[in-house]
Amino acid sequence: MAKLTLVEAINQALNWSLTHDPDVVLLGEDIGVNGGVFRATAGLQQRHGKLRVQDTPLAEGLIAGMSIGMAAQGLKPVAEIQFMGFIYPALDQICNHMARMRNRTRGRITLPIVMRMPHGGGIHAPEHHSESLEALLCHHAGLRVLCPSSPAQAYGLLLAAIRDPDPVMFLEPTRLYRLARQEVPDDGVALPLDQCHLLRAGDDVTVVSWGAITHEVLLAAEQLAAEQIQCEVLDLASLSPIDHNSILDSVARTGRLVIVHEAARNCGLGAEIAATVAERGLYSLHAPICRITGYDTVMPYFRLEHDYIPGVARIADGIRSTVRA
Amino acid sequence: MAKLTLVEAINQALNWSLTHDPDVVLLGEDIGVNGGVFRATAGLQQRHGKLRVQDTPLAEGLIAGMSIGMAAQGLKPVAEIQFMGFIYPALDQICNHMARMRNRTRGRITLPIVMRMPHGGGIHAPEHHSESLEALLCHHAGLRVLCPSSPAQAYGLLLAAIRDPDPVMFLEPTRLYRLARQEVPDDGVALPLDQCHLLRAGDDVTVVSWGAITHEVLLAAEQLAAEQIQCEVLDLASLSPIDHNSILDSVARTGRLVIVHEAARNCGLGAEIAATVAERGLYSLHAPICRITGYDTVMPYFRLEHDYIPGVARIADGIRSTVRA
Amino acid sequence: MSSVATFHIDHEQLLDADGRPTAALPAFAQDASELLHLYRLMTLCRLFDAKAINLQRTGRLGTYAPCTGHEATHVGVGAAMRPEDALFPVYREYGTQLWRGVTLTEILTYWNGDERGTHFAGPRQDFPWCVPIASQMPQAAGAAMAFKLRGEARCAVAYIGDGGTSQGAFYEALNMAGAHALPVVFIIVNNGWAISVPVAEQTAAQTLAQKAIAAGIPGVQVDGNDVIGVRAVVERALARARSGGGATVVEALTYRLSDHTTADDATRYRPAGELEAAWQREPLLRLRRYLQAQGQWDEAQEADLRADCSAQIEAAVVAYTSLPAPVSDDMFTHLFAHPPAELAQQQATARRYAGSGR
Amino acid sequence: MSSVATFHIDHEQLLDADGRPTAALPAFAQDASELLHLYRLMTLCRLFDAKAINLQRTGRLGTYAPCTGHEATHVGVGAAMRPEDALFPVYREYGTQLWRGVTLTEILTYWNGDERGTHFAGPRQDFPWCVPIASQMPQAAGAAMAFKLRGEARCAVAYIGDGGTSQGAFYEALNMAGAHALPVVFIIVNNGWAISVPVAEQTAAQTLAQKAIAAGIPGVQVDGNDVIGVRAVVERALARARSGGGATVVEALTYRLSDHTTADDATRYRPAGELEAAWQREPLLRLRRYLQAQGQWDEAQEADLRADCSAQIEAAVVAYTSLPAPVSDDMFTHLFAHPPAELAQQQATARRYAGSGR
Ligand SMILES: Cc1ncc(C[n+]2csc(CCOP(=O)(O)OP(=O)(O)O)c2C)c(N)n1
Ligand SMILES: Cc1ncc(C[n+]2csc(CCOP(=O)(O)OP(=O)(O)O)c2C)c(N)n1
Ligand SMILES: [Mg+2]
Ligand SMILES: [Mg+2]
Repeated sequence: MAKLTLVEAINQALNWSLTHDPDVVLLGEDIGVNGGVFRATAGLQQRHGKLRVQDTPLAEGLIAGMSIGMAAQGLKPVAEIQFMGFIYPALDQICNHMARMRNRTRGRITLPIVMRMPHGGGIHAPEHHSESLEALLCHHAGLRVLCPSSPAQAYGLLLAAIRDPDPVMFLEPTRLYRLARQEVPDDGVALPLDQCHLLRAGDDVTVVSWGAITHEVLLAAEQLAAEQIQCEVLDLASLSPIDHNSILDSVARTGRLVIVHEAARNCGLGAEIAATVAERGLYSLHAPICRITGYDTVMPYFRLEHDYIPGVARIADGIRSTVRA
Repeated sequence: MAKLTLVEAINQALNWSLTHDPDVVLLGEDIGVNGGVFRATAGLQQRHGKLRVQDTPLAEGLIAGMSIGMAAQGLKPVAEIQFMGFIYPALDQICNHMARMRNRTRGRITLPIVMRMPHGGGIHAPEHHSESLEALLCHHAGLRVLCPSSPAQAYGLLLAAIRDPDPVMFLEPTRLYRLARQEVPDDGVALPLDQCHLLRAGDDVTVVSWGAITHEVLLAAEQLAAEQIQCEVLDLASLSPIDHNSILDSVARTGRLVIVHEAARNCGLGAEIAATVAERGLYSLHAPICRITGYDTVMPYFRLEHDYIPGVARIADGIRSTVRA
Repeated sequence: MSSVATFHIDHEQLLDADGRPTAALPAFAQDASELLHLYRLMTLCRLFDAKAINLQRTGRLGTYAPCTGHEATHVGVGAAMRPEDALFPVYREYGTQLWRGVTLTEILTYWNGDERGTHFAGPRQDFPWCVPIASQMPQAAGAAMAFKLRGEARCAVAYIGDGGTSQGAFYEALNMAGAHALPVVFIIVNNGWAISVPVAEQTAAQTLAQKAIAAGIPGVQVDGNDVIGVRAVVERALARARSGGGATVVEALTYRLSDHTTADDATRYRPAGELEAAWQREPLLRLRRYLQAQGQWDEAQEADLRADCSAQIEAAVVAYTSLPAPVSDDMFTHLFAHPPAELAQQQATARRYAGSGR
Repeated sequence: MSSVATFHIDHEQLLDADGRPTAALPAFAQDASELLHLYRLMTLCRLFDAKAINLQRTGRLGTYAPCTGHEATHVGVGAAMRPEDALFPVYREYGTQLWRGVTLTEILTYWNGDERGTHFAGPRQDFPWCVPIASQMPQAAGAAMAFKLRGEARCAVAYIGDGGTSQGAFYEALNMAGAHALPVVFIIVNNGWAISVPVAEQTAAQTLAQKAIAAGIPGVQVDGNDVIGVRAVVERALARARSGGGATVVEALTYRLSDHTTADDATRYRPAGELEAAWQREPLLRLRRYLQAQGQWDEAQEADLRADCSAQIEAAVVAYTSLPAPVSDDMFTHLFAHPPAELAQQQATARRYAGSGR
């Protein structure tokens, strides 16, 4: 079996869905002939036709709004927002309608929509191409938010997202698109939703992260293992809902919690995780919770992006201090 | 001196600013002849003319974008978004530009803008008229976010916001617009930014909230005082940046923290406050932190809004359990 | 300089303010029973409006958006549509909705702050009321895309107000509908006002129909107080859309004879005389005059109709007021098909404190 | 039906693809030194583009958006503007920016991921590059509103691409500019493509200039490869705006002779032959032909000019590469005039880990 990159695994999941479910329709900017600016949809229009893999006019609000209209009539739109920094014009549709339509109509109108979008920085891209805005979406009830950290996860979670009868925001870590390869059988098997994934077991400290930065976290954990610090690394994968119970169970064993994310600190997802542990797991804690995050600044143009995104040294130091506290 | 309601205090601050600063310009939907749907701008167009108090076409993105263009050329726009639920079309301008322009241009272009908007529910309004979306704005560096809880605060903070050289989001609690009256001298004296306000001193538990729900919190605190539970009630007022030091100081004394807000729980501002205390004040805590918030559901149509918004009983119970934990 | 493109906007009116035909009437209008059907529903709307305003004033209904003045547009559009089409309303197009099967009880339930009002038993595919102005427009384009992809001979019909034409989403939808020749008809209800902002302050465009030119699709104006004209124009646009001809923009010129909502006071901003002048052009009167002139209507029939409408309305009010109160669980039940486990705890909390909020 | 409004769109071209005047040339074009000035800057743009692409390919620059093919539009607009006007660019209109005082070094600095490139020393009131498509448009309307409020005879000029005309913000700005007769000129650079999407898939509108009709303002097409035509049309539009006549939309028809950016590969999506055909209409050639025919230009001058441009470019590259590296403090220094106290701690952390990230 060929080993796939994360972006190829996404392509494979999209192709599987288009092939097996006639209701699935892809739409977005430059996803057709061009196959997407990251090639996530490469070859899909050729294979499935212009009606099922549609280039839209350049308007994110339109893309989200059309997805709602299509889904309400029984299709399963999988829309691409070219970069997460361009999600803003779509937020009115996503937050005021997509998240609410089932509730508003008491289940009469349901919206099986997936909104895919590249997430995060570290690829030397221009301004607005490196944003991590998951917290905005997670704050809205009625949406699921996913972020895979490996090719196999990307395949399995994207299939799950497409099959879910409710809207799912699917955040794709750009830094990982081509970072590593993995065997990903094209078996149409979806991963479960609403669960976090154990990336590494350990007893000294629980480290929670998601998306691209899980890789820096694993590198830090590797380093720390040499210092006899055993990290339990949890990959959230489901950013909303958060699998709080798994985190609480882990913290109950380790007594320490570090959260690592690339997004800005203030009102980031890390705050929700920390708050929940401070509510429901306070008595397990042997040390202050530690968040290692992007700063409360604007994501800088790329020359400084690696000063913004937490690096291995910063992560390792944070874990170290937490373990020693 | 006449006692003013909160909305009258806002009107007074706007009038003071228009009168004393020729650069101040008001814009928004229905703010002119009509004086705003809540009458916050009543009489201002008559007094200051159609150029300085402008009705715009119905487009929130336009309002925010125009404010940027106006501010960059030296004006001080004070824009009104008719209800916070209609902020979404303006978020691209607010988050991608307003929050970033000073940083992007290394201080060359600065944007002294105030975006005013009614915030929160409890007034029996139709769908989308009762939203509490402060967390979205607070997550973005480069913005200040304020939310007053009394007429005097509204006056002083709005003046401060208008005078600040950077963009300020000014959230006006609809439930308080006409709830109570207070003497508010029209003296042009601004309140300091970035500070929280002590509404009630107490030793047993720190209760943090902001906006309309401070009133339910004070009622609960009153009730609990009869049970010998003394609440220290902090009104955040500045939602971003948060005055964490004042909260930490208070928790250092009380050992207990309850946060009350109307917005949804998941990734709400309460999480940030809890997380910061779990990081920097963990050793002061004698009990788990408690968040009393709106649910992670859609803000319901109004018949159920008082089942969504934390009421006095729910708040009092939460404080009670925290004190007894 | 050479001219490379030319456009024009047409205006349609079939019945003038005095109820006199200004052109040959279309086939449906030759059939008196068809016209009576339209007139009956227009009358029901008018009387329902008065009742709803009264309910609000007496504390038995939340804020309500009246439709008085718009009946010809709303009923005309409803009559032009087929049941299998999909409607994307704003918030006051009761005439269209009633034609399609939404009930008076549902309308009242909605405006009384209860999601059950948005669960239309009748036209299941129709969208609910849409409060964020213009956001329904791309949704309608999406529905039209679904019909096109599936090869169904169905159309989407989306309403928007004059104020709504200032929102970007409006243009995005028109442009998309043009680019893909989608089966959708956009109805701009130009009632002169967006709350307090008159259309002349909203745009410099001399017609709103010409906004279609930006999208490369036809735009046409119709006298929105002329139910025959509205139905004819919309029927043509729908026939065109249904047969693959693509989208049309219809601007219906009418007037908001009421306040914006019951929370509004239009006397604060409307120039003296405008309202009175608009009453001269109102839609019921002209159709009644025409029917009377045709010998199809008389005082007795009018009285019967009004009594009949009032009875319907009273029955609806009774049904509405006897609905059991919503319960806190209603916030949770329909949020997700598969609710996250974490929500159960919150639902229990909500139940515990149900009714205790201020 | 009666027609209630008529519109037409004009097209302007003064120099055809062979460099032959198609009409009487305007006054500025009678002055050879003026035309040479335009030609020199267009050549600088062309050569700079090649250099920047080369820098990117050799790892010395980040992703870059080339301007080759657009020089006549960009330089023509720059020449039509006054220094005190305000420019709202997208991301590839270097010709306009250079005319106004932005430096080659700043352009390189920007595309190498460094905010110092957006701190224009020259036209301080001009806006920086704007990546979120169409968001610059309402900002330009706002600047125009400021000029109008202050009674200044200044104009805003905003660029937008053909793809950008699909975004709602584009229409919102046009509509506002119409409603308030704002001193702003919107330049639609129709270069045929929005990355991989051709303009025919973007919209059914036969011209993009006609989008102006939706806003009730004039729209005009110009041959965007004809610098004389562009300057003339934009000068007229600016004169109109400056004297209170309101906004204009100018559609400049040109072609993107390069990839979208250096991260793009246009051979994946462009039909065979289109690029070659477009090279026949390119802007430098026709102006050179005209100047040669007028006896104002020869091979030797061309060689001198190229050498001169190359020297300027090399000097800019040296200045750019010798800029000291940005430091982590740069993330914090310009965020607020009065930074919140909480940020100091984060700034210290950033300093501690500066350079340690991957
Ligand atoms: C995005 C958004 N902004 C503001 C509002 C508040 N609002 C409700 S109706 C209205 C005016 C709408 O006018 P128009 O489109 O002409 O429709 P009409 O009420 O006249 O039918 C406004 C500003 C809203 N509902 N949505
Ligand atoms: C809101 C937004 N969506 C998507 C993008 C990604 N993007 C960058 S340029 C571009 C195409 C722009 O085409 P056009 O407006 O024709 O300008 P051109 O590049 O041809 O000059 C796209 C889709 C973006 N920058 N902003
Ligand atoms: Mg209206
Ligand atoms: Mg283009």
